[in-house]
Amino acid sequence: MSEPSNAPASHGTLARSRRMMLLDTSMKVLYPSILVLAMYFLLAGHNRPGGGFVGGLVVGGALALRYVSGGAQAVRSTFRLPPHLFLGLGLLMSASTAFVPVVLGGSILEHGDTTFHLPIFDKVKVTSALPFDIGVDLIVIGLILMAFAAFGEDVPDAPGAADDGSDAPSPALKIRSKP
Amino acid sequence: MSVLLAFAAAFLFATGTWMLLQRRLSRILIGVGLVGHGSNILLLMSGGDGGVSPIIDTADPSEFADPLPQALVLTSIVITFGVTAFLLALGFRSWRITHDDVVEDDVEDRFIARRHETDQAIAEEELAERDQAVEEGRR
Amino acid sequence: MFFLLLLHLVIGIAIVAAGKMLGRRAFLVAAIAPLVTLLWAAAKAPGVLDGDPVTESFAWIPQLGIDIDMRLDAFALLMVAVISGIGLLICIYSMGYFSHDKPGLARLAGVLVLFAGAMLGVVLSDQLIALFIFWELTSVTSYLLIGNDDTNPRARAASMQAIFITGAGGLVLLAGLIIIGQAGGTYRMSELLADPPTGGAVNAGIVLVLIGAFTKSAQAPFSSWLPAAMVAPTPVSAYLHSATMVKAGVYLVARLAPMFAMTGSWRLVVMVIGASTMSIGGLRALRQTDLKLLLAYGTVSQLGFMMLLLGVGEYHIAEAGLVLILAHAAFKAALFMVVGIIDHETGTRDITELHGFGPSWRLVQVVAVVSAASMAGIPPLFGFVAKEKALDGYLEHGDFAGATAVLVVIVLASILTFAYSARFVLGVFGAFGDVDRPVVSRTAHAPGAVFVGPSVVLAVATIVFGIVPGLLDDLVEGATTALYPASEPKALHLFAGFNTALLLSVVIIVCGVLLTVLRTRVTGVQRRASEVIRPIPSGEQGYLGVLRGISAVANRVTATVQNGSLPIYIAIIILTVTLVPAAAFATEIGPLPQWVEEPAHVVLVAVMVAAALGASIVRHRIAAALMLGAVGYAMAGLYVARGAPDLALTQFSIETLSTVLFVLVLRFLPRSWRHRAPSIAAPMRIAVAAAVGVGIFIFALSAGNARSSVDEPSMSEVMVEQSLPKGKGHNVVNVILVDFRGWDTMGEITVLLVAAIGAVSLARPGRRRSDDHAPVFEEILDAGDEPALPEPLR
Amino acid sequence: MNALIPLPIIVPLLGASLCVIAARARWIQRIVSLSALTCNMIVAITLFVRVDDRDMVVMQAGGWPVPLGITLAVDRLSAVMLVVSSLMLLAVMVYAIGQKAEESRYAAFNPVYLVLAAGVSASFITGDLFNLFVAFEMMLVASYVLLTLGGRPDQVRAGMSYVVISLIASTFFVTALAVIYAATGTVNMAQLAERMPELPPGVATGFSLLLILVFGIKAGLFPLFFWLPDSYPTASGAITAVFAGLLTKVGVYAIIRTQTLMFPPDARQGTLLLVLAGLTMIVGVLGALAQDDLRRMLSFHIVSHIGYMIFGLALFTLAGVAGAVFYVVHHIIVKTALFLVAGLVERRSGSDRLSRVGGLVRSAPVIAVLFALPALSIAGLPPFSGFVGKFALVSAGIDSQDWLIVGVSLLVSLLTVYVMVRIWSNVFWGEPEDPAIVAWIASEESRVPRLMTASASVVVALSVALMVFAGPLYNYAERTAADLLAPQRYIESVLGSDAP
Repeated sequence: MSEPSNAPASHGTLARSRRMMLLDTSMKVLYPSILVLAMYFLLAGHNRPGGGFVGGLVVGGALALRYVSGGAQAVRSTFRLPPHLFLGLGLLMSASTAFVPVVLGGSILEHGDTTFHLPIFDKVKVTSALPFDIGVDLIVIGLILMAFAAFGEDVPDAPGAADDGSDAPSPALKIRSKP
Repeated sequence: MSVLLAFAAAFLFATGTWMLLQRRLSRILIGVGLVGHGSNILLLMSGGDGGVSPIIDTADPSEFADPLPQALVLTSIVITFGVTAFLLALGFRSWRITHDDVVEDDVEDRFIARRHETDQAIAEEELAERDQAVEEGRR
Repeated sequence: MFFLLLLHLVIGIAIVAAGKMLGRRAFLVAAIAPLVTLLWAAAKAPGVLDGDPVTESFAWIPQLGIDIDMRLDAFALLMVAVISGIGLLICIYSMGYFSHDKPGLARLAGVLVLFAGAMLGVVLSDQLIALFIFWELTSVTSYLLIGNDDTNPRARAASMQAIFITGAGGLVLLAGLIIIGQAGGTYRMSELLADPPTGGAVNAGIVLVLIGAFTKSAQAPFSSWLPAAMVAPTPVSAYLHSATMVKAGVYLVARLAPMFAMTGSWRLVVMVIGASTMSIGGLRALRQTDLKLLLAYGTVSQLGFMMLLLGVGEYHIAEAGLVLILAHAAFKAALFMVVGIIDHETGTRDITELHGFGPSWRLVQVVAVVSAASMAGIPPLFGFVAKEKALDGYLEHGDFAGATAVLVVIVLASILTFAYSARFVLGVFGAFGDVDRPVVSRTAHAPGAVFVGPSVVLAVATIVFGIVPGLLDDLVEGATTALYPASEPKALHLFAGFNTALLLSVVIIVCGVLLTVLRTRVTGVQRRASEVIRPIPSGEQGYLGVLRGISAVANRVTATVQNGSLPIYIAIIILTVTLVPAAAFATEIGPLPQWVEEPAHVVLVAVMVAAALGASIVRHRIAAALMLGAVGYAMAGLYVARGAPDLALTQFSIETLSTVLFVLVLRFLPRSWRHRAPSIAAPMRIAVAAAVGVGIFIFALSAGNARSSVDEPSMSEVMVEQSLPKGKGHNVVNVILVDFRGWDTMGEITVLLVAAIGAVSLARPGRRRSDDHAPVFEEILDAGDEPALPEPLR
Repeated sequence: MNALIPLPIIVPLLGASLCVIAARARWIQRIVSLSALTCNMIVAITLFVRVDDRDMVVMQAGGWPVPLGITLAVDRLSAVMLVVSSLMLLAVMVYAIGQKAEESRYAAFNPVYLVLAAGVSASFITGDLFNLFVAFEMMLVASYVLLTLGGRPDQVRAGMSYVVISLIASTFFVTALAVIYAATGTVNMAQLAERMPELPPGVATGFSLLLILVFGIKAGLFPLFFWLPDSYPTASGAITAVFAGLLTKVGVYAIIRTQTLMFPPDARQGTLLLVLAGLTMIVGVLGALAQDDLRRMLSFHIVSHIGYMIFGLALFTLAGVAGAVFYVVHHIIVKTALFLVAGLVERRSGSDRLSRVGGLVRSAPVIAVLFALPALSIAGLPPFSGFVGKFALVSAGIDSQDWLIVGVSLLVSLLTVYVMVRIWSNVFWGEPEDPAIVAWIASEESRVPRLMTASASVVVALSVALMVFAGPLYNYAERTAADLLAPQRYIESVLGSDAP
């Protein structure tokens, strides 16, 4: 995992940066274990409490931790994919799962399952709910990544009149100044 | 279903309403959150009395809490979360524009209200002209 | 008949579309439509006059009873002759009137043709709703024609007035027609005539129909739009506002009178309104100095006259009305044409500015004299024939209540008619002209043949039909029989012997001459009288008052209701949505359920209540957000206590994440709330909040108690049963989410996706591409080439 | 054939996901959106033909029989709504591309627009009350984003009101679902229809009122509509058009569907609906009269006409409901056309303030014609479809002897004519005095892109086609009303004929 390059802490006092280092180290342990937990929730959801939403939200919690330790940049660089792809692929996955049975002549979102015989796990039952749930999971992760992208950055520009002008959509659109 | 929970829902609705009637988006947002919690309690209560977790083979199905409202509440929570995130973005944008999060009155509506107060209707000009014509016609 | 309507539509649209290309020739193209109609009517005339009407039908919306049934009977034929005959002349006349190509000329010509088509539709429809459709189309086209000179604010105002008044009348008419149609079981006039409906609703319906007809035919007190419409170009005034459209109301009354004259208050209403219109119009005409306005008020008066003849439901009298329609079309159109010629050549039509026309104007003056004399009822002209017939009708057949009074009014108003006709003639000859004023009449060059020709044709017709009225016997008798199948119409005569009617005519003429000779004194009396009646609002002022009232009410209501304040909107909405249903629920509230399900709930609810109270009281944003978080965690606890671990997990994670997001955003905002005047005072807010709380409490209790009255099991019972066998999962909630009700989840994740995209594009729009991991939605991809609109100046 | 039912939802969603993935490639987004919306249109028309020809079609999502799964059902009402909405969505999409505004600038437009399309279709298709909530949310969240795309100050302000009030409406929808499930143990509409009569009358009435008011917020009923005219006009032409045309009508649809299907005749709120309808009509049209801004006028005007639709429904007679259905269809098309043309007006004349613009009949005759046709129609002038709708409603009202509402609707009709005449007289007649406007109109920049004019013309042509085909359409509306007033067939189709 990358070091917190532009985290606010790096400019802080020694004690504070040590504290951050501590957090950083603990993150190294915590972070993967949270991801494993998320994986568990995702896969076990059909039989135990959990599921795509919970899985995704737990990943979101992990991201929140990373945000605290490394700032927005750390959240951004967590995954290789840009966040909108999570959203797009997630919806594509869920929607396709829903759509494929229609193409095969069934009903939308029709349930299907198969049982694999794998060497170690012996029998693994996979239902159509799984890809659907993975899609859900991806979207939740995408949402959280996007949310951090939207609000997570440190104060962008000094508040001031220039702020609005600099990223106002364009001069092209009429600003309807009312009486 | 119990009086206590009904009261809790009603109370959340009441405090939420109080917050919704404020001018600040941040307070309104909190109001939305409270009212949302209130409606979720109602939804949860709609399945009757609580019970054990509805997970097959862990208990007798007759002791299960009604699972459907749970699923519905979950859906509603998640949707509210998404919309809240969007509203936050709106508040953020508002701050970038005005450095505040006051929900202002609609300017055009206020304009019409003022015009009403000063009694200057749009058609007044046209009417004045026609008035003159009438007077001439009466001569 | 449909081909005629279609022809008008096509020609009209083509002329408008051709725009400037045609120039003045647009009117030549326009003339094709009435010419074809005339030829067609001439071809059909023999059969129709033999009592064999031509019909065509088109089922448009049969379920609603809206069929476009067309029927050419003799009355329709008479109207078609007027519409197309005058229309043709007007087209030719317009070639002279619009001597220069003006912008908007094509619009005018095109819409004129469209109007002619609509007017044909009115008189050819045998079905009330079809008639109404064309009726409204004449209003719309009239609006466009009056406002054709759209840069003139007076034209715009006049067109608005016309469509407002006739539009209002149209809607009243529609209601009346529907009532009559429903009572009669059909909208076909030929069927209604055979079996007219009766009853209380019908009595109301016919009054509504009459009001509609009165607005269209400029009856008092709805006549104000007609003089105002004189701002339109003279060909339009001559065509629409004297010869055709204003007769639509009279036409409708004439059609319905045979069915309803004896029903309810029809006859009384018609007589009162017709008589007052006839006299008021005459009086006001006598005061005008503007020749066109004089004619306009004259038209109002004549329309009242026609109402009195055609509306009382007595065929002898109606026969006179039919003659009057023809006579009026001939002399009034000619007079308007004369005014247009004068206006066009001299630049004025004010009688105080006109005098001293040169000898080249003789022809015009002859037309004016002939036509005005016809209007005044001087033999041997067409107008005299009509008036004799009318007087005779009332004398011989006015055996219903009020007929004598009406006859008196007719005589008196006819004296006025004579007087204003004379005033017109004197005006044209320059009798009122102020000799000291600079005038152009002397130097005005004489109008060309095309310009004068149409009015000459009309004047000739006035003379011919005056001397030999028998030429029209077939048409008028046929039309009378078409209206009153059982009638035995009498032939027309210029001289019907020395009878009372003739005596009355002599009286009218003598009195009229007297009035004219003593005109300065009459003017004085009138001025004093007008001082007396000044406080009584005129129709014009009534219209303005209505308009002003609408504007004031609109502003007041909108300012009150739509006050722009979000808190007030929310308060109203939330109160309505809570209290209205709560009132219904409260009737079935039932007994209170158990107080507490589980002791743990008490603690959780206590935390919830405390945190909610805290969130609504603290003045620190982040603290408030954390309090909200606390409510959320208490909710998660409640979910655990009620056996909902999935929910608890979700609630817990979401609450954490939302609190983080809240804090992330709120950190930019000022720490606490500064005071700002609230839209709603605190006590009101508390009251609203409390009311909502009570409402929700009632919802919960009564809904919970109602469960016992439904026998069927909850839908979730099957879900629990089928979770493992069909959904292949132990966790019922998850099976519901991804399998049984996966479709909900599908929608739900879509909501998340959109919210995520929206949040990013809203929070930081306009940033340039920074790195690959930045969400692309915050960029403006393509600067776009939408041009900048000018900044509003207000 | 049943397999077609979910397509109007799932196809736009697949399209939306592709549009998100291809966020940077505008041309891919456009191809995807246009093909998804075209596909929707084809599917909708096919369903329409089939449903009218034979019988309503039902699909249980996931193949789960009723109490387990979610019912998707297309009957005549759904089918016609699907057809009209898919036509409008496609036309407006083309217009948006032509406009070169939001669509060109923001990657979010295409996917969000597709989700809006999916949400609208889902609302019409679903036979499950909770799923209706989800469908509403899809549509609403998409509308939030579209409304605020660009983040201009006025959009943010309007967006806040709009989002907050919609959220409140959604919360009350959830509350309604909660109490309905608590009392009946189901959220399937067909099952609800069976169970409602068993409830104590006060409770059933309460549910009926609650649903009317919750949907009334979205539909824009008095006194719940205030947010509408404040928010709609702030978006750009294309977006306002689709909002004005479709979103409120989804609320109206929901009211019609739930009131006719779920509630027994004695729980129906005819009188209350009539009162609301009358007030909505009057206050809406008065609001329109008080405005000086073209799109605000038209927005208030939407409210006024929602009243007409509710008026028809409130009679609960064949003629009344048929009139309401006809009016809904008419209003979607004609109102969309008007807003699209209003966009053209604004582009061409540089402003949409009545007091500033003028003379367009000379500078832009084509726009004038494009405006005149739907304006005549909305004003209820014959022979346009607005007249047919008004006629149907007024005769239904007279038939039911509800004189007051007939009078109100005629009065409002007159005021509508007045509103349209005022617009015409100020925008198309006269001359602009403002030099900035004059200069703008003379400038090359004010040329309206062809694609905008073309798509607006298509919608205007559709509104004229409504007049030509008013007979068959009204027939269809009458059949629809017959279905709606005899909900037993719907219930049987969903639950199977063995249902009690």
